[in-house]
Amino acid sequence: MTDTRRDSDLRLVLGLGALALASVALGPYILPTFLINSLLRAILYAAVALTVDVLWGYTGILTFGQSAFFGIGAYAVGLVFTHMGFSASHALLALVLSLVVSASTALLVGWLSFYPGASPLYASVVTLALPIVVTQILFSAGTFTGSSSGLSGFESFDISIEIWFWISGTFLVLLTGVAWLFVRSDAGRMLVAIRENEARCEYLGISVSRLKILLLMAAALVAALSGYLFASMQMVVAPEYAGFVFGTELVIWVALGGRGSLVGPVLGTLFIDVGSAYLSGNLPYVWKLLVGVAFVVVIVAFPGGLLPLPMALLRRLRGIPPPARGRGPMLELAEPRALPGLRGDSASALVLEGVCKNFGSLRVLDGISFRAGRGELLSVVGPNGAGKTTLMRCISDGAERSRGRVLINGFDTGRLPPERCVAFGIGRKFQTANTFDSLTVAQSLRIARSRLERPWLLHCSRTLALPDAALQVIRATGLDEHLDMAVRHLSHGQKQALELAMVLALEPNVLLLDEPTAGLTKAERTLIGRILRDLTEHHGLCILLVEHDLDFVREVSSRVIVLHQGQILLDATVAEVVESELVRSIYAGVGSHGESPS
Amino acid sequence: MSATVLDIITTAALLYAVAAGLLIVFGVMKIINFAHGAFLTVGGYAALAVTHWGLNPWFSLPAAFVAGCACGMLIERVVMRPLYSRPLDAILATWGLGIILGQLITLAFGREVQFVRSPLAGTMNFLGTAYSEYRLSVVLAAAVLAGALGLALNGTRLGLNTRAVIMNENLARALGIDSARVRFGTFSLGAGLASLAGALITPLSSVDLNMGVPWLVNAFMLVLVSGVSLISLGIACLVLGGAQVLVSTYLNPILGGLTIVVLAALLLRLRPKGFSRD
Amino acid sequence: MTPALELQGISSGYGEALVLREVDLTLAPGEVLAVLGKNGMGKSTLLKTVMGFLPLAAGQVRLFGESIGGHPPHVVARAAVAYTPQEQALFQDLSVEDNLRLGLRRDRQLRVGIERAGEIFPFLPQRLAQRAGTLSGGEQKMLLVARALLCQPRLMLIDEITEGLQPSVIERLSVALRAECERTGVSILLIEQNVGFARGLAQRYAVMKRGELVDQGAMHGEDTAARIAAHLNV
Amino acid sequence: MRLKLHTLACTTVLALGWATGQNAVAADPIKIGVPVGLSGANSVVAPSVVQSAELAVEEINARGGVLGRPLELEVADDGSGAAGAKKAFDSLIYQKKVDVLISMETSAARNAGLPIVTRGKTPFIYTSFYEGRSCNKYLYVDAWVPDQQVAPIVDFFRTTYKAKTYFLIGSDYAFGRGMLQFTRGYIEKTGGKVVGEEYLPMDGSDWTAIVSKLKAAGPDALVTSTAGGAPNVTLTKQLRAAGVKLPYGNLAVDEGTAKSMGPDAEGIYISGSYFTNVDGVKNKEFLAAMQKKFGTGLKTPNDLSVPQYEAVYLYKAAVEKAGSTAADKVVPLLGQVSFEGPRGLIRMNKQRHAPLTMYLGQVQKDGGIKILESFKDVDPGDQCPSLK
Repeated sequence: MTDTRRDSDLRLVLGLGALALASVALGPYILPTFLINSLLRAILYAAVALTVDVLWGYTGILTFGQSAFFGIGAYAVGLVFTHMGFSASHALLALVLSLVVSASTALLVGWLSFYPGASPLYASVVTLALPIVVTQILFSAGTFTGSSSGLSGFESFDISIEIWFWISGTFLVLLTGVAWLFVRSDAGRMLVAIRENEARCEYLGISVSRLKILLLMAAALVAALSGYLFASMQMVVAPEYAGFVFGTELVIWVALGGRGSLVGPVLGTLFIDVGSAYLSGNLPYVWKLLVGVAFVVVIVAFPGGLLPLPMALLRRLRGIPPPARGRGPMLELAEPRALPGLRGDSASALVLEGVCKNFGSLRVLDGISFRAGRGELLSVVGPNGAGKTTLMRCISDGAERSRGRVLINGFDTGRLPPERCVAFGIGRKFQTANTFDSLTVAQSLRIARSRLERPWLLHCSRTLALPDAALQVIRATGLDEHLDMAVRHLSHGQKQALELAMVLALEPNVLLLDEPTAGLTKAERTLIGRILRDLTEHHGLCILLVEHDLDFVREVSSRVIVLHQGQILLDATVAEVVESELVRSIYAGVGSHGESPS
Repeated sequence: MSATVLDIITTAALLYAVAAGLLIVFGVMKIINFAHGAFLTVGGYAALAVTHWGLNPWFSLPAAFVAGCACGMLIERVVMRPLYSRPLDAILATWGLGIILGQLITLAFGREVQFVRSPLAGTMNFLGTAYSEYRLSVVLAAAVLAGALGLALNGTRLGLNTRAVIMNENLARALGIDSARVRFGTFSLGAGLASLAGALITPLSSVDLNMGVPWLVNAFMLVLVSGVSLISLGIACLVLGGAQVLVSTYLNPILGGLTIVVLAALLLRLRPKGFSRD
Repeated sequence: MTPALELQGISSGYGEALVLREVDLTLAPGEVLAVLGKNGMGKSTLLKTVMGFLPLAAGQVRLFGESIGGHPPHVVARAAVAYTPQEQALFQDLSVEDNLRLGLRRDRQLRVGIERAGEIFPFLPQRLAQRAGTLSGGEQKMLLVARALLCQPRLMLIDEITEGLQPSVIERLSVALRAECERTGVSILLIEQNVGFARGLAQRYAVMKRGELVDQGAMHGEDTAARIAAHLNV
Repeated sequence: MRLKLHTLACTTVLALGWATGQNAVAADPIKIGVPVGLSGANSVVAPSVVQSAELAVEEINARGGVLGRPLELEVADDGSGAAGAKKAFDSLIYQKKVDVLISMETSAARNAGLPIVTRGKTPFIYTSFYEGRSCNKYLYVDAWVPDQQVAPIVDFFRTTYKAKTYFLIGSDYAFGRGMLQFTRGYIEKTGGKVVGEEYLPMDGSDWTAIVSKLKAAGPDALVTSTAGGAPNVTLTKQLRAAGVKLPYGNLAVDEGTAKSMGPDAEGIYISGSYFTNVDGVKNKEFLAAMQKKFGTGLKTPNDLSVPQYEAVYLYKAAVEKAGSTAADKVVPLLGQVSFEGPRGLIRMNKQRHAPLTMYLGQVQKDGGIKILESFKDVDPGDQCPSLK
């Protein structure tokens, strides 16, 4: 984005925010009391709906459990004020309680839901169970929590409805603004990256589980704060505010408003909750049916929710084109730094000792051992099914091996997940281009850098600092001309180059490349070869290359390993391998159907 | 003691009956069917209608099955089919369908809590304790159900096709199996089974709009821990249902109500495959 | 004579990205055509498109003269097309027998089918109850070919069947397929990286690069070996 | 353009608000708000409550209304819970601008509504039996509390069955726990012993373990206090299926539910301030009028709907005595007026609660209730000592 465009974005947010704040300020003077009362509730519900949208619409975590955190916030108020009485210090105590309890609950739920390899369905079911457990606890605590009746009649802040309206309205406007800035910020793009390609994120050294847990905790804090305000204002708490029916209603409001748009869920919640307040009086028997039908119709026919419809219509009527794309941020050379995780005393960058991998009874890798030093470019060749890709996986993910040891820069990878192995200085490029389709080139690169440079929480940096090697790849492949283009519009070769640049942005000193030239033109291939040689010669990288193209292997490698049926058949210089008739025969099947070489 | 054993067995049988339909739909469509609770309710009201017409109470089982299948067919055609490529949306849509079905039922049958007559009143002496005849008959019904499902899935060509779609839908299609028809059949069957289970629990329960809700979440959990195998579902029902009875009996029934959910969540965290073999 | 398979300018891919671009290809009845090329060139995509797994962005697919573009895979399969995908081609948790059953539309011909499969791969009838996933890699591929032959296909689409196999197994597969060609006159579209295997089976070859067919010709021509080697950089 | 959309949204909200606000400008009739659970747990009894309120309003209007003004009902669905009640109370008080709230509700709904009642300064007559001790400046109650209901059943079990040991089963909610807590106290005060007290979550329907525990404990009598409707039915059915034939006092079953439960309900002891076959001219007239007005659509009048009927008359009396509907005048007078209704003479003069004649009944084979004993003017005890 250019400066002007970003400024105009910011101006738009500020303008909208000011307008919203003005409506909040004027509201109590022009709106009837009933509407004010209804809005007071709906505004706080909308704040919770906003958290559902960030979790579900942006990050892809379908949650039914945000109500539980709302309930925790509300009950902190109800319990403290009922049992200890109201005072300023007790109000503070309740606030601390609500935040601490909700955050620790979120931590527990996150630990349960977001372990590596957990299915999204499982996370959803855990979030469904959470409010059920919380309400059951509230029910069974008898007079302490007021059981089903909840707590009522406690003293609270002596503040008029108008002021409450201003407080909660401002809260919602600010929250929406912050959320809006957050999801568009460098850090916020990570949510989309996680939604689109968790595996790539992990191999970029991003702990997806930890991020999701942190996000859930933040969402829990916001929901608890809303609950805190709600109970302080309404002076009543009841188990249903923590219940799963409320939790699912939030999802319905978000879906109807338009998930992944922030404004949609907020408006959706306000309209539906206030509307149902009117309708439950006028149409008590059918309003639930109407909401149900509307919900299903929207899910089936308008997956984006209802907000995009009037937007598109307006756009068509006024003939405004969709926002034009500017250019990306300025590219910069990153400060050279000591390679992370590089241990001085280790002679070899990469050491494998007796690595085996079994799939059931099938042994795919069988006792692989070799060493590779810095500045070495080691090619792994062998026919399809020889176990080359499995070998890459076993090096870069500690949990993959069945047996054996892998040392990266002297660090034993143990059973560590990929994002921890990255910290030892390893980078892996996948076989097929593995990128984030709906992000731009610049955003993808920024995410690759996030392990080394903490991304901004609320805005987008105007510069993008990359290490020399990554810059070379980008410039050489012309990607610097397309920094603001969505990755899905790139050509196959450009995607491959982008992924390579992303991996290089990690500043690894051990690089795993799985067929980096597949699908590239001759010119591109030559280019990649030059870059690889440069990386080993001038940057001291250790590169492990899986490649089919023997010409390419011959051009770039310093050493070749021939893999066949899970075993190392030959570990030799390029010349030796190329001249080996055996290799030719098993590798390409061009030769005779000789006896089994093993 | 023997009462506790019988409690465990009968509870497991009820859970099995309720969860079987959900499991089948989950297996083929890879979605959790939130409308399952509503289908249970449909079964309850089918049983109610049978009572109103003055038919033999046993007749409510086939009636419920047919009613459930019919609902399932309609819903699969109209709502589920466009959502095959969007599984998370499909889950949400089934949630909305649950609301719609429930509201339509109230429009037709009213909001009151209603009752159906139990086909078996009385108790019988079993292993030294007088135990509810109907509960024991539920064990029989669940066993018949499990047997019939097992036979249908493992003994018929249609069942083989269904298992093929469960295991690898694309490969099944490449072999000439019309997976859309398998999905249609499965969803309808799942709805029918849910409805059948609804009719099965009504003599022990009331017939009202929310009768399916308490069963729903437990059934989800059981299905998630059993993968897509009817056998591991049986094991899960016995183990987790048994835990529920034990906790209710020796600790506290309120904790008992949470046992399945909490244990299943922990189990999945520690062993993501749950009770399934590998 | 109507071609067994006729592709006219087909383009297809995943989402917005096109993998195949305007591919023209004709396969005569009884002909075996090997499509060669390196990984990631769109060879598998070609078969998936013919089977109907991927939507056609442009072009026509005709099977024995009839247009099948836009038909779902099961309809294509029922027109006596046998497809052996490269990966996940068997139901690992089903028995050998059930895997064979699934190759047939009805169970009625099963017994005859198993007998015939036994003639080609004698180990199969003795291992009917075994889970397919517990067979060795080579046995799995033989089961795969047996299942494909069971439905007496008119057209076979075979995707890298030799991947990771020992030469002896490759040889057995080659023999089985050749025998079938001679017996029934089935047409085969063969995706291969193993040039030797392809040469033993196919009359013609085509080379695919980045979603386009760049070279076609007779398999046993004079300069064929050199041309293929040039294309594949081996 | 987004800006435009936002203003559009705002103006729509405004317009909507204005339009409905205008409608609510006080008109001539006196408005009675009835927030009630048309959906949710209370949906079983809510229709009967609305019917009896309709009858009272019709009768009063036929005789010229109150202070020459007709009465008008405003019914709103509170969803039987707190969130719904907030909407319903807000809507009735601020949108419909009702003069009084008269209704049967769950305790959660009542509690949620009370802050709104206080803020809106609206008199509120609560017509549902409940666990007791809900106190608010604007709140009156004309139905029973545990102090009035539990004694008849426990006394009867002690004298008739010589019951010494009791088992208590309830739903895990305020009413269930409140009732059983009081019951336990009363049993222990009168020399009995509680051998078991078990609760199931409110939406629970599987009583298996509890029934087995009950059978293992082998008490002389059983007292239950579940949520109305489904839990009550499932418990009774499962008790019967398990062959439990103990003396069975049920603190939460109403006459209509008992009737529809069929043979399973037979023999249950219930205690309340109203059954349809209560003696008295007023009750006969009331039943006849209900039958005439609603015909086949009649929902069986019960211990929730009759207090609703009487409360409308109590409010009428208070308004007429005050000569105005002004809340500050009407509220104190509600505790002074009385009305002779189907349950006898009702006066809410004991700390905002009413002394009531209580009956002990037993469900018969046909679902009807046979009255075994009656207890005159049972005092509600100390409910709200700080309110007069």
